[in-house]
Amino acid sequence: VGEIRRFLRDDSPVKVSRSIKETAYRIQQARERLTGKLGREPAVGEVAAELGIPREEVVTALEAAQSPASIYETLHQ
Amino acid sequence: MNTVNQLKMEFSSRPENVAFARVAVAAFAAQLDFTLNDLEEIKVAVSEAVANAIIHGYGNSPDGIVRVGAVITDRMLEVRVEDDGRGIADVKRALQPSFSTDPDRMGLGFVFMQSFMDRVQVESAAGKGTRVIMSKVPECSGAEAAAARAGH
Amino acid sequence: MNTVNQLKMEFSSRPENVAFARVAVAAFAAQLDFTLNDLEEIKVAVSEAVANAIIHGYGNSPDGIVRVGAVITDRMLEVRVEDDGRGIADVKRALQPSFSTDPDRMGLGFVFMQSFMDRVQVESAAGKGTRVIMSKVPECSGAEAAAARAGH
Ligand SMILES: Nc1ncnc2c1ncn2[C@@H]1O[C@H](COP(=O)(O)OP(=O)(O)O)[C@@H](O)[C@H]1O
Ligand SMILES: Nc1ncnc2c1ncn2[C@@H]1O[C@H](COP(=O)(O)OP(=O)(O)O)[C@@H](O)[C@H]1O
Ligand SMILES: [Mg+2]
Ligand SMILES: [Mg+2]
Repeated sequence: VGEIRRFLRDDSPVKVSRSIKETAYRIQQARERLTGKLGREPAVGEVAAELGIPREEVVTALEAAQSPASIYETLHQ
Repeated sequence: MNTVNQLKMEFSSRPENVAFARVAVAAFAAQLDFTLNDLEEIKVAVSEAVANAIIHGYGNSPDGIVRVGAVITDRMLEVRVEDDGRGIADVKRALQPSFSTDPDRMGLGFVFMQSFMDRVQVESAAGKGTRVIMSKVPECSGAEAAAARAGH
Repeated sequence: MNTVNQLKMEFSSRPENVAFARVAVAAFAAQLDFTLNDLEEIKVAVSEAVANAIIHGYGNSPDGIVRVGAVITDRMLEVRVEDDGRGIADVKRALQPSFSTDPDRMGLGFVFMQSFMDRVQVESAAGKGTRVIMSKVPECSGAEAAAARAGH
């Protein structure tokens, strides 16, 4: 188990790859892009699909972006 | 299709759980086609209701339990926030804009809930706890909007 | 300081709730000084346990109820994931890396839980449902790490 843990830590796709703020920024950009394209506010599922992340992660990233000083900054990447 | 997805949560009446409840309900609500703006509004409404349960219901004591339920049907989100705290003797008065029993507070919590959710119902009585039931339907969006434009 | 913050959740055994449960537990766990990496690991462990409850416990039927509890004490997060589904006849065998009762699955769920959490306990019997209890202590971080560096 120790070895697997090391393996997963070093090589996991789950590994922290992007900063939370960057994700939040990409969400805002996708939101503007889609609003232009669709002529209306996109639904959360459309934003998630555009970025290839789960809907729930869109929510936690936005929470982080809104209150940068909050604990939620540590929530999403 | 009239599927139902259900969530029930119970947590301590600690101020740090206001932020938790807000994100949890919004994450659950994200299964419906809400816009990001809708989700922000849901978060504010949930924050206000949960904060009320903690501050007014339990008088800021951390030993109470706040219950939050959420149900998703085909087209709608319903959220319930309940406490077993001191309750509200005069609900009609409590709902008035800028009414507060605490001179340091603004008395706008219920106003926010009512403006951000489609429907808000408050069940309470002195000593009997409080239940706030709120619902919201996603704005016309996605497939539906496309269908509307196509004239269906 | 031995404060306790408690969360209990119950939700339908629907696949879309795996992602919900993952972010909800992480949002709650974020009250402790976990690193980003720790929170990612907790999310994976919770996903695996909840997915097991839905897929194996309830055989993908959406009518079951999954219960997730989380407790934060001063220094530790404990998470429980429970179902009332079909249970596990031989727990020891189920815990073996790459054992799965489904030939299409990898049999690594319990391995992930064990790798990412400090402690994992599985209580189950055929027909009796399953309870997975996992705990994790934040790695030396924040104030503590600073104190350690300063030689306190
Ligand atoms: N859960 C509750 N338990 C007891 N009293 C409540 C509860 N929620 C609201 N109230 C009462 O209703 C009043 C108005 O609430 P609100 O509009 O949120 O304003 P505020 O929280 O700023 O006082 C509160 O001041 C309080 O007296
Ligand atoms: N909640 C559960 N209810 C019933 N059986 C379970 C449950 N969780 C795990 N199992 C059994 O344990 C086995 C191993 O689980 P896991 O390591 O997650 O691998 P996988 O999910 O890929 O099969 C499963 O194949 C299943 O037979
Ligand atoms: Mg208020
Ligand atoms: Mg599994």
